[in-house]
Amino acid sequence: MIKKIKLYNILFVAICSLALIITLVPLIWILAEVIANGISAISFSLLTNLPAPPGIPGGGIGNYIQGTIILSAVASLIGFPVGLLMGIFISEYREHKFAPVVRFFVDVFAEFPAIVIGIFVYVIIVRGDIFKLFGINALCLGSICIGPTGFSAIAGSISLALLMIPIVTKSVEEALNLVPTSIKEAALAMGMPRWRMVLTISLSYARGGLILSYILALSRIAGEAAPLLLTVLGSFYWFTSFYDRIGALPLAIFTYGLSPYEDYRAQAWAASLLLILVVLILNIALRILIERRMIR
Amino acid sequence: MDIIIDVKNLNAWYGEKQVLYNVSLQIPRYNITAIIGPSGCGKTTFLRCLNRLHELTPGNRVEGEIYFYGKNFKGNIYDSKVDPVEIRRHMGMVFQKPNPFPMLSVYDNVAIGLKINGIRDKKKIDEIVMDSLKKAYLLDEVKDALHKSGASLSGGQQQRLCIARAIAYNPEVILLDEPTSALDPVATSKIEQLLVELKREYTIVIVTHNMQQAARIADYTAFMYLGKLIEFAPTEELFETPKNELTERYITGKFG
Amino acid sequence: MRLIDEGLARLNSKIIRMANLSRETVELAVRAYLKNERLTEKIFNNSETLRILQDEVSELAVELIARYQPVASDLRYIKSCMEIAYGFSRFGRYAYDIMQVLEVFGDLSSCDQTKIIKANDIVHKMINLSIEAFINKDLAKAEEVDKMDDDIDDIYESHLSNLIKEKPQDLRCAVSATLILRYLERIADHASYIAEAVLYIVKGERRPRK
Amino acid sequence: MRGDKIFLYILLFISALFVVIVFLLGFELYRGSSSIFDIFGFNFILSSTWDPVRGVFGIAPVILGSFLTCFIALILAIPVALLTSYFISELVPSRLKIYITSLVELLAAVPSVVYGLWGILVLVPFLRDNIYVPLQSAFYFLPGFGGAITGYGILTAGILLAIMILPTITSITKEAIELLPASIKEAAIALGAMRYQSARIIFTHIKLTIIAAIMLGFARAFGEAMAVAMVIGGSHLFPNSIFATGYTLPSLIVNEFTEATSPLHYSALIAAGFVLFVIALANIVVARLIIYRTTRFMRLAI
Repeated sequence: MIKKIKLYNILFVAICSLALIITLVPLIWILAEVIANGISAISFSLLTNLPAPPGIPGGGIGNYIQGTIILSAVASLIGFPVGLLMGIFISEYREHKFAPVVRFFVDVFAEFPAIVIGIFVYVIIVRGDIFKLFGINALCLGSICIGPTGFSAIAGSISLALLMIPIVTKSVEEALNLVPTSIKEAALAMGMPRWRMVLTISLSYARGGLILSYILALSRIAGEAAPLLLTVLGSFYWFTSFYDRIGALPLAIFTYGLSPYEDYRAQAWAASLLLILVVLILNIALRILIERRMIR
Repeated sequence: MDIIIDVKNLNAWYGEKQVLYNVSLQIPRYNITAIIGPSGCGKTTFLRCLNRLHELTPGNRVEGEIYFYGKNFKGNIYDSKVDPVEIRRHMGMVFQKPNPFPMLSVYDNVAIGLKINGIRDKKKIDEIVMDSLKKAYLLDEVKDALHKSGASLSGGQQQRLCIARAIAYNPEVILLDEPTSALDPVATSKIEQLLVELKREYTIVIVTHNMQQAARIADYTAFMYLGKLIEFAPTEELFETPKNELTERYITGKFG
Repeated sequence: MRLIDEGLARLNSKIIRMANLSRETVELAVRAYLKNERLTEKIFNNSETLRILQDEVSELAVELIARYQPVASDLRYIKSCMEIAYGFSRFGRYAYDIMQVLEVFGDLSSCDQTKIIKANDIVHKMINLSIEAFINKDLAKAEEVDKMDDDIDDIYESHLSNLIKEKPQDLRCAVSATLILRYLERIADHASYIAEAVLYIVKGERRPRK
Repeated sequence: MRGDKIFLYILLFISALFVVIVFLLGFELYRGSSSIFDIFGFNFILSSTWDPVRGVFGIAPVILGSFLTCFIALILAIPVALLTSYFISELVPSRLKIYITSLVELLAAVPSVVYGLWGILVLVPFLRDNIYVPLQSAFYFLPGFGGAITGYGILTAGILLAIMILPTITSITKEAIELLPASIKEAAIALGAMRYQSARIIFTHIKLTIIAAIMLGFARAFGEAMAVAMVIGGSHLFPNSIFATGYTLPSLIVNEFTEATSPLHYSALIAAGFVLFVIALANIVVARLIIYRTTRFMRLAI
């Protein structure tokens, strides 16, 4: 009887370890394939040149790298401040009756399929339904008009920004929740207005956490393809304007991966390697920062 | 007696729970007033009502009047027209656990209070910071570490840094909430000396659970129990011949 | 039970020992005078013991203050114990002084003893009352002691003025009686101080000294 | 005082704007697809004809495909994820824990297109040659094992999704186990429970959280577009074998959006997005409410 239970026990631990192995095998497999195929394809000209038609040597993914940087940067410019302010609201003003509502919406929105956000931005920005909602074709302030953007870098950035907001909000909230009350009270007791306490004391105390939340959001949006497909569509050329289409690494991986040409597939591996490296480096940097307690 | 703070019928609630009942008390200027009592008696709440910090916690409530007769402010600080932020600038506060801003340097910890009070002149800031550190008996110990983090100091030094921070923007009253309860006897006695020194320029209100501390440094002592002010008297009187049976039992340790 | 209570109890028992010893010593001295008994050595020893006990009380009181930083009634009690112990040790000293008078003047049993007997009755009562007042923290008894102090003062003063008005026939009797009355008056004073200390212990009040 | 008010108003404005955008999202998706629902009504969901040229749209096979892939993914992922989470939180020495946890989190950080690329170039040929072909030759006589084998299809998509949602379910479950009061875990061990018995006790205590984790995993699989689009093959027919190609709602949108021919075709795709949105939303809201409830309960219990 006891022997049998012991046997079960060993068996159970073995099955558990097996489960962990099953979880980790795909990761290692994917990393191995990406690194092996990516490194053999990567070269300086690949990183700097424009794409070439299949079969013609010397084609590159330079414009995709540029596009991803531009899209991420613009998305960060919109998404991070908004997420930051909302994070401040639900953490520092948690007693406000509206705060739990916002927190719930953020939590739900964070889980929305990215493609849904892509469709939404397509409908209201690319196609411009937001303007039709108000019965106009475009919003004009003096000589500057904002109308339906068509497939464009700006629409792509907005969709990435929307993806970014809940991630930033949640992690900013967590970071601000770690600011000790005693520190905040010290600031208030010396006659600091609350807004100033939040902006100088809380934010600077939690600055590590804020960097963390930004890195987290950035590594998430840098690899996002679905909403971009519906809002920027992709391009084979360098960036020209925010109202034009733009290339992006995830889009290139998608289209190249589906193509039958060997050299396009190789470039898709190279693009994947770049993305994975970015994600990996950001992740590792984070972990080191956390370990060294540079981030609270 | 020259009164700086006149508390009249102060009631305070912590959520639904009333923690102060009709406390009336007159705090004399340029004196050390100690507030003693068992934990949970409302002494910390009372202190936090003096600079309107209590009401900041959601759900908390205060009723009653506190008249403050300062140089630039005279009147009821709970008047609806009064901005609590301004009141707090007339009062410095030092907390139970030393809480210097860990992300700021020793220097900036003191300077930040000046900046929020609109002092921009670098030289003047420099002067006041050094002066405050000196007044807090800290300058000699930290003059080589002014640009290290405020959290790098020892516990006693941190608390003196907090005192320097509290006096830098020249408040008239310094409120201290059990400032030495986390410190060893040597650090404690330094801070006690410092407080006695400081009462020449500031009015000091200190909450302490250490009766001997009150006996050592305070000019006036208030005993609170279950949210009520039981007795308020010159310190030697309160400790030698308390009028109230509860005070007697508490200070002689015959409680409970 | 607080830590300090054990120390206070020790202090209390020392004081009570002193109270009994000093009362006995005063009684012995007066008896020796009235009955011409030779008790010098015994009284001297008692007086020494009282002095040593007073030192012990002081030391214990200082120790308690250093150890427990007593406040309020504890502080008043300890402070008063030191005063009371001094009073009791004075009782012993005056009893010895009365013995010294006998040593110098020899047998005095033939002198007129009525005044001294009268004064001694009062002093005896005062000593007893002050001891009881201390033991029971009895303010009524302390008050009585204070009033009786006036009676003793009256006896002493009338004795002095009589002495000046009507020239005494027997100088030996007159001088010795004056001295002994004087010592009894001092003892009464200290008894009233003890009673006063009781008032201070209980109420924290001091009666203005006369 | 005034600064505080202005600051709060700014925060409130931004937050309110966000809430409005969330509502707007639902509303615009509905409005963008209203022409489809006007024309086809519920037939859009119930019909299996998808013919952009004739302008007839029905997504019944697509919805079925969505549920099928997710079902396969959950069947494969749940046991592995639960055992992994138990292993990580209870059996791994704490020194190693942080590294293994990081690895699992890294699995979640890999972009989904990279999963797709790996799926199409590595997983598809691997499954076709090593699993599907032998499987068919062994069971060719059974119904559901016939048809052409391309390696693409609903089963492959399900397997890929299983890999992708493993970290989601694992990390939520792991957190719940770690939040569980030590008293409960110790009680199980004190009772003399062996490992597998204590695991059962632990899992019964957090079953609500596990359900929420599964729902969130489902929502993630249900909304995954790129990876699935790359390996599912693309077909508007009901599957006739386990090797059949198909569509899920997101992969349909991704594949046809760039090539949509008419406004109605766009509307049909947006309508598919709206259906996806409604199903995902219901899932997420329920899962969230469960998580709020259980974590509050857990925190109280500690």
